[in-house]
Amino acid sequence: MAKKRYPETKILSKNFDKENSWTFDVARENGAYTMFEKALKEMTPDQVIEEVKTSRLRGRGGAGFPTGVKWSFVPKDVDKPKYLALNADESEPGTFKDRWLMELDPHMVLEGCLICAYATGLSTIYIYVRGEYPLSQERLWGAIREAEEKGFLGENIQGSGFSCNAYVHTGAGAYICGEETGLLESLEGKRGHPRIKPPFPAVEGAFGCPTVINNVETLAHVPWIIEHGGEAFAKQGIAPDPDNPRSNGSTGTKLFGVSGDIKTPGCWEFEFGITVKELLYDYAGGPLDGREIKAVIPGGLSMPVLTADELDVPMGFDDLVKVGSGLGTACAIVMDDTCCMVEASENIAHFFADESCGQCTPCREGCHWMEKIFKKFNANQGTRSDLDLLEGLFVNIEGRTICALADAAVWPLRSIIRKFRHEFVAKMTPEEQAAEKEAQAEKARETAGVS
Amino acid sequence: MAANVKPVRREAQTFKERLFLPAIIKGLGITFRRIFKKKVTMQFPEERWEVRDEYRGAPVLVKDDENRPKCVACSLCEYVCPPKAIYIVPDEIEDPEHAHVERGPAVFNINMLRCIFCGLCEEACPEEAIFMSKEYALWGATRAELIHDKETLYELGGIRPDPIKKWSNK
Amino acid sequence: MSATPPRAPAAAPKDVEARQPAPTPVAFPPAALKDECEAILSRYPTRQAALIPILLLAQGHYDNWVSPEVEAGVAEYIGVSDSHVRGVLSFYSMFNLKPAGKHEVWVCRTLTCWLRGAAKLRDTALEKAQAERAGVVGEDGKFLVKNMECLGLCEVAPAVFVDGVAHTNVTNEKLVELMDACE
Amino acid sequence: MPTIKINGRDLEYEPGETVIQVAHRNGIDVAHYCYHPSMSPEGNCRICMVEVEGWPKPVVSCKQLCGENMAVQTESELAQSARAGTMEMLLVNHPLDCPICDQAGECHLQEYSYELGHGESRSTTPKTHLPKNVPFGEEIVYDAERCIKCTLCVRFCNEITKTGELAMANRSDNEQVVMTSKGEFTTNYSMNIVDLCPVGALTSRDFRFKSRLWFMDFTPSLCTGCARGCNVTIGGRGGRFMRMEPRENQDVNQWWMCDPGRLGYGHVNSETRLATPAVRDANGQWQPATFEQAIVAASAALKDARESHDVLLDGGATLEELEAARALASAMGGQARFAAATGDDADEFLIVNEKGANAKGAEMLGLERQADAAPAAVLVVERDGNVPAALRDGAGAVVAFVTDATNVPDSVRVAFPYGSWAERSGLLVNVDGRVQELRAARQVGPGNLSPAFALMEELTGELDGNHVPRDRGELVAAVKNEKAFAEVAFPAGVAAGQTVGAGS
Repeated sequence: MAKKRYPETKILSKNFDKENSWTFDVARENGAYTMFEKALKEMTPDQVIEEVKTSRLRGRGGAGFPTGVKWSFVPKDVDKPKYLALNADESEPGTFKDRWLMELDPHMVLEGCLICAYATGLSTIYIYVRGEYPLSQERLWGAIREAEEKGFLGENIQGSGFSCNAYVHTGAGAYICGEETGLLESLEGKRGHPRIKPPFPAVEGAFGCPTVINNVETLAHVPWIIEHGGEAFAKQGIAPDPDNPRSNGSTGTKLFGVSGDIKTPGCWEFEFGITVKELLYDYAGGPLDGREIKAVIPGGLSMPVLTADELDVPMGFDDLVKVGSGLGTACAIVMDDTCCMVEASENIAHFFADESCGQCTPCREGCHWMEKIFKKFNANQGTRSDLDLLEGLFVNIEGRTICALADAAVWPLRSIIRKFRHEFVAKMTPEEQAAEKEAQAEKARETAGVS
Repeated sequence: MAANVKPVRREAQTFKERLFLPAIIKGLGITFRRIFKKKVTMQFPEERWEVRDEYRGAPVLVKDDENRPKCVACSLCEYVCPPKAIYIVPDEIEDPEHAHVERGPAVFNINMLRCIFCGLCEEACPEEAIFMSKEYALWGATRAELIHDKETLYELGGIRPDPIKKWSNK
Repeated sequence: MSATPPRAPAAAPKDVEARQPAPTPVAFPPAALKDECEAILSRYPTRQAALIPILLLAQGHYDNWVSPEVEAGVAEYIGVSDSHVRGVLSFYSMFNLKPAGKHEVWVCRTLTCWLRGAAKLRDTALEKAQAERAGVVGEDGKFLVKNMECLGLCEVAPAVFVDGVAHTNVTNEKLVELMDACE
Repeated sequence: MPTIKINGRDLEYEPGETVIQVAHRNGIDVAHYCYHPSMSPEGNCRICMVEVEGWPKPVVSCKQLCGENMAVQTESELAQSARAGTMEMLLVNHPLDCPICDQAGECHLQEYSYELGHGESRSTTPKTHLPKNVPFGEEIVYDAERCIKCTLCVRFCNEITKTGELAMANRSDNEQVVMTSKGEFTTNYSMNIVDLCPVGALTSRDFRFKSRLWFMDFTPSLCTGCARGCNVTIGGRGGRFMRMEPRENQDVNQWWMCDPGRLGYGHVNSETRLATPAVRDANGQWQPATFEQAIVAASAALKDARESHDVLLDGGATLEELEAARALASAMGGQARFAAATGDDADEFLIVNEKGANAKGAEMLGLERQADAAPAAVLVVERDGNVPAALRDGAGAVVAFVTDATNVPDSVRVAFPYGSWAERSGLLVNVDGRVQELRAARQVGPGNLSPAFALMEELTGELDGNHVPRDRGELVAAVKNEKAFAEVAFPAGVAAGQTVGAGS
């Protein structure tokens, strides 16, 4: 069967392979800030928001909330200042797409921010970049200075009366600051403890003022939407399910990344709809020589794993949910047959235990407890009751906390245990292995007897 | 009341009974038979009675196999003691490196004149620190001597190894 | 009156354990950082918001760690309690609360890098640094090896930062070279 | 008013109220650790989760605002399993050291664990270890292993005292509370965090290891450290004052009390407490006497008194005592006066400069405040601080009501044992003119003390044949008839005929 390559698109990534793409001159040559000028001169803020709503652009940070709707929540007539907190704390493991954007096309990011600032009537942009991205910080600062010089930032931009300042705020190493309210707390100079919502940040965010929080990639889409219109954007990718009125579809393009046990890891831009398999085999080069793909986490570390048989699914918000996983950040981590899933579980659990902010009881205590149990398995001391216990813990942790970190810890681990139970059994004590074998046989007999 | 009084008529003794001799001989018979059987009396205090495991003698305090007092002065025995024979003053342990917990008894008295050997203290103890020993011969020349203080209780109790190391991994 | 005999007075409260004397705050900001600190402060509506960027600056200025003296100095400067500053410092993994050695090596340990052999890298780094475990400065005080969660360099895993500079597709040999190059 | 349905009951709420507030106000118990009505809700302990019908996840009731058409279930299967799940998590790393923990007996972790916990732990892995016995200032000890990170103490220092000494540090299950490097609280209210702590993580150095709670007897009473009249609960055992904790009263002290007040009980446990009346014999030596003998001796001594016919009381004397003292003074032909110290440590929170706990009451009764030494025949003094020594010694008193057997002025012929504030019952008027009841704590003090007002009434009767000694109820009635008290509300329950006395 001749393979049909899913075509690459170049919207966000159009400047990636240009020399010095991060400088103002190169970016301007390729149209940077023209759409901001267009919005500023030809459109009202409401028209911008309407256009973004029409595009059905969904947040690219993982949760997939419709961006236009988020902007429309920002109150119009308040005395307080309003802020944009650009979430560039890309700490989701396996995810590096925002880094590419910030390093290779910071002006596009900044333009998106400015359009958002204009649309929501805010005047201060904080770009919260994680401390581990020194180059991104440097290039964003560079872009801000250049934009200021050329009059695209600062007071009375382009004579329109609209003023806006942008600053890079440096994080200092905490996964939880990628959670929007954790990010706000961190921005205010506190520990990154997520807040309970409501109040939502759009109403009461940073410093008690209305705050828009968007992912880097989300806002990078906005200039294109202004240029070509929301309709054009909505035509790309996967249209909403006509049978489901609440479905938003997965419109537009997206940067997809692949890392892990794969031949050519990297980042490509496609319209939504490429299957995981196409992504892994046609673009990422397939498994390393002599190995086979065993499991894939489709988006970051926080989503349930897909086994090798489940890869024929389109990368889209709703499509992946249908097969029991999720799009997340759309940066897949691939594990091949040399990877022990029990050890991988310990690694994953350690990540979440380490990064739990310590605020809510179930996450603070539970994540570490899970890690300890996986450690026990890796010391070949596991028991069947430990697996039952883990299932019990998942129930007690998931959905019982302020933010979604605990859920993110549960989802991959639960799916690994369910899909790779035999690997856990192989790491049990000999007595437990025998008991498991007996139980399986008993189950088989029962099933046979029933049928 | 007269209605409740029941006169008992005493039977007259028979001739054999009046002689008494047959009864004496019968009694001596038992005595002689016993001479050839094993003796049941003991030469106390040189000889001592072996009590059964479940015997409840004097309550004592024990130390663990590293010679550390086990009592943490939680005072549950004091609370549960029916005759209020136990008196404890808790305190912080001076040498936290050696001690396995931060709290222990400064004073631990059991008044053996009050103790009723019920064993509730042993049952209540969450630390396995107080036990009913097999010590049943308690004496003293004064009342004060029969109030066992901490030193006496540890001396009587000695070391009792315990497989459960509760405080090293609590 | 209860049956319990009146108690002897409880022992007088024990003296509070010999405590470290309160650190003397450094005069913050030092001349070299003054302009930058003020620039940072000017960006935010509250002084507290500048805490993390200023702490990062301070850490870079004072031998790559935040001593209690620096902590107290920054706290005074920002106008928050030093316990709040300690809370913040200990929350973020990039801060060092103990002397950090001359060079700092971050080894990513999260899934992608781990799949590509980060565990071995860490062992190599620790051996080279003569440190018993990650997060502890080696015997000669030269290296601090830290196990970091995802550094965001997954497509070029495994990744290592040496003194804040990213190195990608690192092999054992390359790591040894990198560490040898540190003076 | 809008209503919300909780457990099937329609309950009214003010907009902006949270579910837990409405539930608690209506007597529906919702377990909670990190919630305190005085502070901003944090929602981190996750034990107060309830089910809202139709919502997929349980929500924390301390942060969930009430809404019209919301139906909340606090005891549904989901709510119970959420609570039980949280309970298990709280105990994973919590040391089971209840035998050595001062909180045992009033520990919310114990209570809910008994209600929701498993009999046996499912955890087979080792616990995380954290620092223990960390001093927080001079008076508080912190144990990070017992801590459940509810952050109540941190929020107290940030929101109530606004001194910010405490903060959370580290993250994940290494999270713990740290103190400012100065190591001292700058607030006089630091020990409230010991009461706030729902577990035994923060313990008071003063009370540490002193007694298990179940041996103690608790009495609701008042603090007399200053004229604020903070409502407290006194815990006593075997004749000793063990500890004092604030009791909620929104009109006086809310939930709090100051550290000096809490620790100012030293004289109650003094080794030299006077336990029986004493009369000086011909050689000037003290001889114990019965109350009857002492009253006869005192009346004889008072009849002989030349220097003065006044009664001098300290500012902590109750209204009953003041009323009895007035009668006694008038029987002698003198007047009753009082003396009370004033400090300069008032703050904007609870502590006031007026140290006489009933100075206001004495003034309302028309007693003169005495600042300079002037002779008095009868002295009623609880602690030295209230009546300056110079004033007291210069009084040339012949009869004294004192708590301590030492330091009785030389001129005194008859000494009556006087209960400390913890052993006396009576009414006090606080600085705001509020009448509150002082109640004698059970199991505190030498016991067998006759109330001072009763003794003074006896003495008056002895001096003035026409005076019929009044009981407490009659004394209170007499106070109520005073003009100054016409508009004042008295606490309910102090009925005529009541003769609650001192001691236990």
